[in-house]
Amino acid sequence: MITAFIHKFSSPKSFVRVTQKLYPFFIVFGVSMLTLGWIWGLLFAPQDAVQGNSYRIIFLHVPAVIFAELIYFFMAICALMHLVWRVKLAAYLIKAAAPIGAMITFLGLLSGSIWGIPTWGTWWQWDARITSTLILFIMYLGILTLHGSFSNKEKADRLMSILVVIGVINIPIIKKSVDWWSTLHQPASISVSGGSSIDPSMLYPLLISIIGLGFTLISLGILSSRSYIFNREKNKKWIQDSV
Amino acid sequence: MFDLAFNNFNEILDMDGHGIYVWSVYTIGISMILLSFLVAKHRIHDIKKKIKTKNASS
Amino acid sequence: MKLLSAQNITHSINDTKLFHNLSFEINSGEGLHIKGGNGSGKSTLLRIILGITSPSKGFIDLEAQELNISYLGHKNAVKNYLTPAQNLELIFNDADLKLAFEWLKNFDLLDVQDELTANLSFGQQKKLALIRVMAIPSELIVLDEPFVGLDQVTADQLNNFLERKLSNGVGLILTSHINPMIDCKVLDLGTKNA
Amino acid sequence: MLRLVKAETYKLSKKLKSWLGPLLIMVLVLIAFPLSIDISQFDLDKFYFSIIVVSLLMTSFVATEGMFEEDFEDGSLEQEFLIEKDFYKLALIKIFVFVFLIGIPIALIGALFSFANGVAIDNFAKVFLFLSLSNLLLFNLFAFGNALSINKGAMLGVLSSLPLTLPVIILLGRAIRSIQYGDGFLSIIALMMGVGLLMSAVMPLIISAALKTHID
Repeated sequence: MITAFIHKFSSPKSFVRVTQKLYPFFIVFGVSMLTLGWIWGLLFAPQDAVQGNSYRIIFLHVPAVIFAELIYFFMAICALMHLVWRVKLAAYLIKAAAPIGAMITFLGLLSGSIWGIPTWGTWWQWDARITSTLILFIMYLGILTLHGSFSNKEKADRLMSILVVIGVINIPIIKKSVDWWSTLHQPASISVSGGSSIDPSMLYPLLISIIGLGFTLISLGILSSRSYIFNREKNKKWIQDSV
Repeated sequence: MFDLAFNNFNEILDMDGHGIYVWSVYTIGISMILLSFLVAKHRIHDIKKKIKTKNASS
Repeated sequence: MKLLSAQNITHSINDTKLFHNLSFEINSGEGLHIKGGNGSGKSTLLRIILGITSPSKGFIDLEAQELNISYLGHKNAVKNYLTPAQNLELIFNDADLKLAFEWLKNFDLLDVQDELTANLSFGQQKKLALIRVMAIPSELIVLDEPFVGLDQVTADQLNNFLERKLSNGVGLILTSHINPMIDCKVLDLGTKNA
Repeated sequence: MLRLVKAETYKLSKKLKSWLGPLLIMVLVLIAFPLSIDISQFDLDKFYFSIIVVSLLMTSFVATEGMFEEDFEDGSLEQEFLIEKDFYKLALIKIFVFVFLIGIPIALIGALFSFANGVAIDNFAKVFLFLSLSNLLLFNLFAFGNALSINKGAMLGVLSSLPLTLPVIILLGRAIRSIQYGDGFLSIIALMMGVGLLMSAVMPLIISAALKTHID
């Protein structure tokens, strides 16, 4: 029953049809929110008392690292769906999401590094968050490499899903263990997130940027999954008709 | 809350010496996201063309 | 006695359909010869029968849960860094080992039994691999192109062996592009794109 | 079960390259590290353990390279599938055979190296125990990587399983502190054993699924 239900609503055909309709709304909403959040954050939000103006990187950095992890969790859910119910679309979505995840993780690392120069006086610190993000980035690349190595794409889908699921178990373990290790070797690094103490004048643009980047990335995901679905199903009739 | 945090354009660029970091992060970020969109669009275009030529030949 | 039956097997690889709605059954003492051109899916069908590959649609019905199947695909499953004798010791338990060495003798491999398998000729390696099928008692024998690379003497030996097994009530499924000299049902997969 | 233990031990012992090679590499890497940091300037006993840990990591992925490749390429996996219907036992036994024939000797070499660098004799046993247990973990993880990449070369397997081994490395780093400062030894041993047991039970299941996908 459940299987039938899932398969009905997860055919690549209906996915492409629905997302094609949603795409214009998502992209317009996402980009305008992002623009609003960033202009607010860059020009109107007050200076940070401690870090000065360099903190304005937060409006890109924090959304980026949030989605670096969220995309991986999304992929893990897809991987489970693919392994348990053999949903083809789920595997396509993993394959489409992984490059975006890698890109945004890289952006998170890079912005963090650049932020680190004026704030910490160093562009790299072996702290729990940074190290686990770096490992996350490598895992994204590993997943892509694994999928690319097999000519039988159905096999590649399944192997990739196994790796994604094992990887998602690994993320909290790495975080925990790096934390453990780094607190032993060095004093805890500067905590990046302001938590609840953050002033509303900084919080609102941050939240808006997060929502904006989220919808922008979803739009990007729609595009990238569409091209991948077309690629994989190019012999199917519905694709040939739709072109 | 909605007062400009800077007095003039130069201050915006400079940001008390931090401008180079802030603006380079945003430049890189925006260009990477833009580039990904362009690549995705280009890929869709490519595969559609491929399918079309295949359809036409068969 | 019915050994297994296939019901409406359909299989496709990367969305290319190999075969559609195949149904057949094997009784003990019966042979099935799967025919077909290159790429028609003969080996894949064997692997589906064995349960190694799961078909896109349809299913294989094993009558007995514990059906002993001996199989030889186009991969020999012999270790080429071991000698033939060592290979046999690896494959067989002590009870079957004696029979296995008898086949080593029948196949004229006794002289080379202490050479490394890697140094043996293609045909000799194939014969060594065939012993796996010959010396293990089983209810169903599945062979993928067993006659390729065999000389006439060995092919005759294999034919005799299979005939004897058939008359003893063992089921047989084989693929071959030449007609075997054994009495079999034929399943023709046709040629690809035909 | 016994049949597989016999067969896997026999196969590995017949492949000199596969089991002696990693041991030699361990020794060579352990020699190379002190050479690269100029012994005259530093006290090796202060960081001998990081040398051992990194060598252990390198050697264990060399040792597990192609763990399932040969059986996949020559068709033995299919034959095994017909007998057992899955690869749980095969993976479990293969990992343990590799640990006993390669992992534990490597751990011994590592422990000897630490011994040669001024570790007290009663710590020798502790170091050996830590290294053996972490080899059990590392071999499980690299076996997983190998099962995923199978015949696509060691690079792919390492790329997919190396991120998984980093917690083990961190744990080992923590373990050496417990030796140096003489506290928490038992809790870390218990943690390692627990994780080792759990992983040895679960990993073959995942490996089996990956191998099944490959022969499909």
